[in-house]
Amino acid sequence: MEYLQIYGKMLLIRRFEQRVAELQRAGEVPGFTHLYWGQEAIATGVCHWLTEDDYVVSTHRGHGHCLAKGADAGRMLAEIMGREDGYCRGRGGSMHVADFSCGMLGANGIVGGSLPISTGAALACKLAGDGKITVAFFGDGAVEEGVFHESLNLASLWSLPLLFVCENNQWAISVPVGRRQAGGGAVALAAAHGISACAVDGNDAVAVVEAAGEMVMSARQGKPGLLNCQTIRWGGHHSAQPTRAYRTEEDCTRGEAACPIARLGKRLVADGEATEEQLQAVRAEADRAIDAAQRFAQSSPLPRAETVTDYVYYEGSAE
Amino acid sequence: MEYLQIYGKMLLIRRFEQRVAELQRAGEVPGFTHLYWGQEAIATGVCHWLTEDDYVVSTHRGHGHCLAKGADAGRMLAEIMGREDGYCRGRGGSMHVADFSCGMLGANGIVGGSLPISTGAALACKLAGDGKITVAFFGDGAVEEGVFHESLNLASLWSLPLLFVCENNQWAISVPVGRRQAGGGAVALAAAHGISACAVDGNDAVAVVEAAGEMVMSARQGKPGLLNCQTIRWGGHHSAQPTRAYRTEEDCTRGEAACPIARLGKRLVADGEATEEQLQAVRAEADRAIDAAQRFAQSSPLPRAETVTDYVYYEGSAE
Amino acid sequence: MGQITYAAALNRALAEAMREDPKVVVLGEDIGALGGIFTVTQGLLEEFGPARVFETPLSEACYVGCGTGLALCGWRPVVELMFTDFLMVAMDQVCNQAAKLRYMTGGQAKLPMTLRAPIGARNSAAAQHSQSPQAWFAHTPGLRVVMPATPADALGLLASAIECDDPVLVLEHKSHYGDKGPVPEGRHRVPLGKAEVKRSGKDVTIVGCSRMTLLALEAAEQLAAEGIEAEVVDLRSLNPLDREAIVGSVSRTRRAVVVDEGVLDFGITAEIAALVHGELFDELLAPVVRVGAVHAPIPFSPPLERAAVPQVADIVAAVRRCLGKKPADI
Amino acid sequence: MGQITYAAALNRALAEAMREDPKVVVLGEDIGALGGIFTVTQGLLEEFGPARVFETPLSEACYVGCGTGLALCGWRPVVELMFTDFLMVAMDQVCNQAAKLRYMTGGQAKLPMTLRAPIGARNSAAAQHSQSPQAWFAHTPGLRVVMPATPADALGLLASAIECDDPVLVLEHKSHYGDKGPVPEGRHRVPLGKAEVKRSGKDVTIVGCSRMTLLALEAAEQLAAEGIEAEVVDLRSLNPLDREAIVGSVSRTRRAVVVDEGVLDFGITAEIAALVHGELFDELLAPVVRVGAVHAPIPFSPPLERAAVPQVADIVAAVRRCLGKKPADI
Ligand SMILES: Cc1ncc(C[n+]2csc(CCOP(=O)(O)OP(=O)(O)O)c2C)c(N)n1
Ligand SMILES: Cc1ncc(C[n+]2csc(CCOP(=O)(O)OP(=O)(O)O)c2C)c(N)n1
Ligand SMILES: [Mg+2]
Ligand SMILES: [Mg+2]
Repeated sequence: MEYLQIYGKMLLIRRFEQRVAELQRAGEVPGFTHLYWGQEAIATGVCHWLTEDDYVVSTHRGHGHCLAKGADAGRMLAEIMGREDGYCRGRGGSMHVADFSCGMLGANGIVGGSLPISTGAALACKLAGDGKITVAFFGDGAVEEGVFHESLNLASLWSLPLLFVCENNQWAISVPVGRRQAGGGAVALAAAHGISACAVDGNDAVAVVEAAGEMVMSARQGKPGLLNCQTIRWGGHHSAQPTRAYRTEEDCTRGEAACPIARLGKRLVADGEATEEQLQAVRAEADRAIDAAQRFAQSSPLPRAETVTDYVYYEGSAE
Repeated sequence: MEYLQIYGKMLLIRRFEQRVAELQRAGEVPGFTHLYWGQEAIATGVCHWLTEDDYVVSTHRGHGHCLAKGADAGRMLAEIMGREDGYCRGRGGSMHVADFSCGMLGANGIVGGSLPISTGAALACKLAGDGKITVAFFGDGAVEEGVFHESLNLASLWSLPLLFVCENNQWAISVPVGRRQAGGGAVALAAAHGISACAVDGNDAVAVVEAAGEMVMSARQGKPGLLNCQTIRWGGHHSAQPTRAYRTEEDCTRGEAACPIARLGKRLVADGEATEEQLQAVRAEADRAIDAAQRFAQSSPLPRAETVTDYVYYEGSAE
Repeated sequence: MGQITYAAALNRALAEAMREDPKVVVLGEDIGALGGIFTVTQGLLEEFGPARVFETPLSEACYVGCGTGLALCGWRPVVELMFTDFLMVAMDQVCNQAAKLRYMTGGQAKLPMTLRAPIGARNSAAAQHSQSPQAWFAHTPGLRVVMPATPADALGLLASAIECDDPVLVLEHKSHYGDKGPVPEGRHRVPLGKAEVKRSGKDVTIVGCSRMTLLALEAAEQLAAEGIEAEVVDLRSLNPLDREAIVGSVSRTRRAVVVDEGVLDFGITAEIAALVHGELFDELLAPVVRVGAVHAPIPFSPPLERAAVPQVADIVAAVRRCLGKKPADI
Repeated sequence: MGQITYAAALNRALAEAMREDPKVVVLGEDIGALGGIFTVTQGLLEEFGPARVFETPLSEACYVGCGTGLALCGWRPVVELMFTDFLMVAMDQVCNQAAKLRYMTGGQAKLPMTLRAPIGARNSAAAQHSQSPQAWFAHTPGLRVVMPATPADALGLLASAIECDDPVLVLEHKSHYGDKGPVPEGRHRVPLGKAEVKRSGKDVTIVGCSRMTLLALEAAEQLAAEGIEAEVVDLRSLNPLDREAIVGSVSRTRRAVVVDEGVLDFGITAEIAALVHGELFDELLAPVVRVGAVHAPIPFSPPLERAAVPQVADIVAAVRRCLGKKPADI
């Protein structure tokens, strides 16, 4: 039953991303979007263990984290379409979507930029002393930025209730991880900082759920951890980027073969935990939810130009 | 004989720093100086293996690196006293002293700031293809800055002929390393980046020379390394800082007991490699050299105010 | 009113805020046992303990970001940078993250973080410990910037900064920490965005902030001896900028000199001069005279350091020029 | 003259420099097989190989510093930042190290490094991929700053930047990469520090750079239809700033509008306005009118993004205001 819910959440993310891609092709989504499809098991498996009071920080590829943490698909889609009813009133867009009401402190356009912020959120959790934790999602590219290292050190030194989740999809735009990193990667670096770390198959929802469960529990006891999830970037770096310019055909299609959703679905049926009909119903439900989200987003107005300097400051206006 | 020279160089650094402290008390050295006394074995032992064509980059505590690399004590002292005949014509001072003619690319006022620069110097060595290397000296505090991590990764990834030398004197101003770093420190971090690393007693000149010899040789073959030298900061963080505010009496005096110069001297005599008289002669020579340096520096004029915007640009003046 | 130092005034603001509001915490390097290299955090660790006073590793980007995270989650962090120069290592966290988060989240984020950092060329600290880059931060929407010149303003502005729900950068001047001045005994607040006329005069307005306010006051003394009555407007805040106070003063004196310790080119004085010329085009009797640091990094050697940043004599000369007096006239 | 795109012109400058001088190397993210996300480094890896084209990890501070080290040791690195916004992560290496090293070493360091970075609000890239922070860099002694508006200037300025022995920041505009324009076939250099009058006119001078030059030219077209002849001065360089060209033009037209895509407050236009007012106090017929970005981060949603940065209509309106025409007059 639990895993059927997880299946449903993953599917919701998948359908959301598919819809974003469609709407983008139709010219309804401005800018670039970095789609999360194929990586759904990670956000879903980790957030499965979180409550509304826990915090997450995210990246440029943040739709999945947002939905998994409990954000509303309609308000998210409205944001991504630049509408006034979006979570950020159209100011943020795909790369800055946030929903503070569910503890989602924001996607981030700067690779690694949210990691220092996560240490502060985690320190807030620690000071509150009520077992809350913070999860920082980031890509393998962020491992190369200095703030990754600084944040690991701080988390380790202060025993922060902070779980680092690396989504190792092997690419940063057009450069594979082997041409960007020497050494042992995120796990080895975390270990060198005294942070317990482990790797998991990020395309296997069950494996992610299990590994994350342990690490979340440790984090709640003030033991920071790092989970390195192997996964695959299905498409181009962003939705409009032709990926085959620098990737082999095989690498481009390997993702679909390893699809975490199909994999979980098969396993549920094989284990007798769900029937094909139940999965079908979940899929239909996801479609309905995304249709509703689209209707909500499309009916929301664009922000008015005169409001361009609203929300810069808490107190008073720009001047 | 070799070690007698090393003894002489260490002594020159010691006497230089003592003179700087004296001159500073006398009001002849502006600003703050971070003295290298007590750490002489490291710069001397490492630079022993370098030629004029190799590069070094340094830190706020850079006098020792400069002298060990072959800079002239007179021009250095002139710089530290803000005189026109200083290496940097009085523009730089203690924290920015540099002597490009001997490959000393500069002290640095930003902790960690010279590490990225060292990767470029090392890449230049690699591109030249003639076996030149770069050595980056830095303190244990720099290990906490993100650029340390970024620089290790780049050195490892590109197989740069770069030797990282951490001078682990256990303090960053008033905070001991254990309150700043969790995990395994510089050696563990280097290893996680795939860089071979080892620790050495930085108060033992012979140990430093031997360990550095191997690592310099590896670096010349394109294998970056990290040498973590345990040492002791004798005085306050800078020459005017009362250190006993935050350090135990024992910690303050432990340095002199471990003095690398006295230790090497004793060993040379015990091993029959030098006589007490020879050491005495070396000491007298160092005193003479420092006296001459002081005369040179004191006879140099202060820069003229009208030249304040000289040397901003290579081509033309400020505008 | 007691006389206390600028550093003690800042310390008092911190201690009072921490006593009043348990959500106020401080972060920074060497702020514990040592009490900060300029003594501003002295006694805080003893009084409030390690769950309120966080001594950080040497990683400015991370601990500024840590402050941001704390602020997003309901705390009121006050983050000390040892020198303003080191903000460059944390620039992304200050200007790209903290300053923008409220806007980027459409008003969801509330970010009551105070950053404190010392500026100024003093005592041969050289190029990487002497900068006055206030123009960068004043050019960053989302970030409030204040620059106290006196102990009383240091207390009042820092107290207001901590209470402000936006990120505020308090640029303190290294030369001032040891300076004593009168400070009100009780509760004292200086509102963000309010300049102060620190001396009245009818012949010319000198606009400045931070240390330049003090030099302007000295210059005004000297000029008074020559019969020139200069008004000194201390900006105190750069964001919000008190445009009314500036324009108000110059509309009376009809002449203005603007002084700043930052590099002159594309610096603070340009904005003030452009404002005054724009608003008082028909009233001004002479072009605004700008005084700022030379086009160079701050040099180490004392005669060069002095030549690099404005001195009292430079302000006096600028006023004379503004009044149409050639050096030969005097 | 062939017509090529701005991106192709930059690419040509790089390829020609690399052919001419074996010391020219390029560094950056995704600049190899992909050819840079804006295609500027396309073909370089194929032609010059991996010992001249260095694809870096995601660590801007480190690879900018790597460029500095290379330059100190005799190479001529050209470093690509994917977006100017990411310079904030490398601010210390750019402004505290590279820009100051020559000065701090008393002239020992020679630092022929070129940094290339795209600015500008375009296509809803939002607050962290759309900034125009040129004012920060123009305020940094030791760092040259150029901002080409056209393919020919892109070629000529980048070529000059690479040949310059000082660090030069080339701020490219994201909107321009695909724009075609005439470019001389042979050797072409645009000297650093020389503005260009891109259109002559007698009634008012519009000063701008980068994309604002193009908008100013469009505005001038529209104004011409109303009988207003605007002169358009394209700064091209901010450091060195061609003060003579600016003052020269305005001394003829006696009216000036200054436009910039950066935030208005404490931005580029302030320096230009202050300069013009200071130099032409008695000649100016009206206050300089400044046009810049609003006081906010750059928003995502298209109508807000458009409202945030100057548009042609804003420049037209500013010129009218400068000519004393109320909106109602027109
Ligand atoms: C500091 C910084 N450098 C570069 C970029 C440009 N950039 C955006 S996403 C990206 C790749 C990131 O790779 P990774 O962290 O692995 O995430 P993925 O895209 O694979 O999910 C890059 C280089 C950026 N946004 N910020
Ligand atoms: C980026 C940065 N942060 C902080 C400082 C202030 N600071 C100067 S030296 C120093 C301590 C450095 O410790 P370490 O690297 O161990 O060198 P040591 O002084 O022990 O030789 C600090 C914090 C600085 N100069 N640069
Ligand atoms: Mg990736
Ligand atoms: Mg140390």
